[in-house]
Amino acid sequence: MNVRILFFAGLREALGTGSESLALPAGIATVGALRDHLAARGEPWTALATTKNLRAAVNQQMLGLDAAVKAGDEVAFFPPVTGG
Amino acid sequence: MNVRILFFAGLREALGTGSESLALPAGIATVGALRDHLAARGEPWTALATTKNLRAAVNQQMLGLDAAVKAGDEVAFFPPVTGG
Amino acid sequence: MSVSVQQADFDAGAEIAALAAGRDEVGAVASFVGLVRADKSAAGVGAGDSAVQAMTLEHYPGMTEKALTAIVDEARGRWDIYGVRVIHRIGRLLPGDRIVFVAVASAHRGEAFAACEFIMDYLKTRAPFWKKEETPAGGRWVDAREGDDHAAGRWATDGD
Amino acid sequence: MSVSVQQADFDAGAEIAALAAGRDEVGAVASFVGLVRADKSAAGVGAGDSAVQAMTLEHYPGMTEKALTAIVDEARGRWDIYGVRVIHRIGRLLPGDRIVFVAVASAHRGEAFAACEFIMDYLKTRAPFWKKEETPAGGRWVDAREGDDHAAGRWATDGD
Repeated sequence: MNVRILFFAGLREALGTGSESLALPAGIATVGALRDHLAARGEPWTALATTKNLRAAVNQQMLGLDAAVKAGDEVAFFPPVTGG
Repeated sequence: MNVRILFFAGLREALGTGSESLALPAGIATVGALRDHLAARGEPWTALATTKNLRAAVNQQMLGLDAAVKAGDEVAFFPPVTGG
Repeated sequence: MSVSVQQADFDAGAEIAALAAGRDEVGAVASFVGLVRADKSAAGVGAGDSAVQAMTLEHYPGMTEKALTAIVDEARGRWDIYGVRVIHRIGRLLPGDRIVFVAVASAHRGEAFAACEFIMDYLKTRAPFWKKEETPAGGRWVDAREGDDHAAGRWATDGD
Repeated sequence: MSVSVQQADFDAGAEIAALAAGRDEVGAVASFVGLVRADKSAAGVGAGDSAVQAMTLEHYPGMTEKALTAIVDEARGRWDIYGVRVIHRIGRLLPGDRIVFVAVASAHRGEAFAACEFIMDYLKTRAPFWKKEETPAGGRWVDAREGDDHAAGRWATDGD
């Protein structure tokens, strides 16, 4: 089972994609580790490391970078929200 | 020139009148002294002394019982307000 | 006209829209509607026959508008707000009827909320309105709530 | 339905009335309307060409409704409130357009105001919406305001 990854707003534009599906690599067990794994792909993925105050959600709940990730999860990365 | 005196709400009902015009008696120079002067008339005017947290306005501005009163003023007595 | 004392009902949506209309620096409108409650007498009587059947609002004509305008002016001095609307109804009202409306327009929500709540708190303690309730047990004047003095006191500053 | 995410505009007056309709224990409805400002870019650029010509609101479908519902539930746990309505628009909006509506019905104004402001503060920091502005200088994503984190932080309790 893959991890579904979503990107929003300025991050989505910087990456040129809104979503991808990924077989969770061995050893990746947290949101932060997943972020680092993606950013290590080089440009434009480094935006995941440079976005100020990057936020993340796991299964549609906002959580910190230390939150656990497992196969089958939906993980989203985005800049701080600006609604309202 | 007389002082115009107004009464509102429960106090108006207790006194049986909403207003009167009065030649300011000699020696009456404050709202509190005017209140005492009226209350000294006996029933039902004692309501002016017994109304809890009696409020007063001079020339349509809420002021304390120590506020000055002079001929020509409009003085109002009423219970605490309950609008809104 | 930012302050009205009237028997007629009001349209909160139209009033809110009017505060922002044509003013594109307005980013926030905070507002409040007060209504006649029927479930329990505001006079604080806990007994059975305390349901409010109707309410009559008395006021001090002439002073009322001045007091409301003074409260609005004080809010304008304290916060950077662009528009204020205050409507207070008088006369006989029924449960569920609207009594009072306060709305404040500003660039940001913090100032709009603070000024709106400030105006309501001051209105409750400084504007000359009095409520008389009709209940199955008869008519009675509503007692002022101590909490209202406390709420207004929150806003006191050294300069007051 | 207490939470809506929609492209369509809303009628604040009708929403306020609906919260109180047929519930005569409601004595207070506090509400908030947020609008698109044009006078200066929310992105914080002070230069001349910063007037906002339009704004597009992106969101995270599925999570958005959950996040708003969680915020409303938290408000219901903190205050004794009878009804809540939250509407957030998405898509392209013009200066002066309404963006967001929050209204809270309660017996008394203190709880209605507090819960309404709480919901707005949490919405600003926890609901997945993002604004992109169109200006004469081009499109740009709005930066989050530090003040919004501060506003939401005010409500933190030991139990959080």
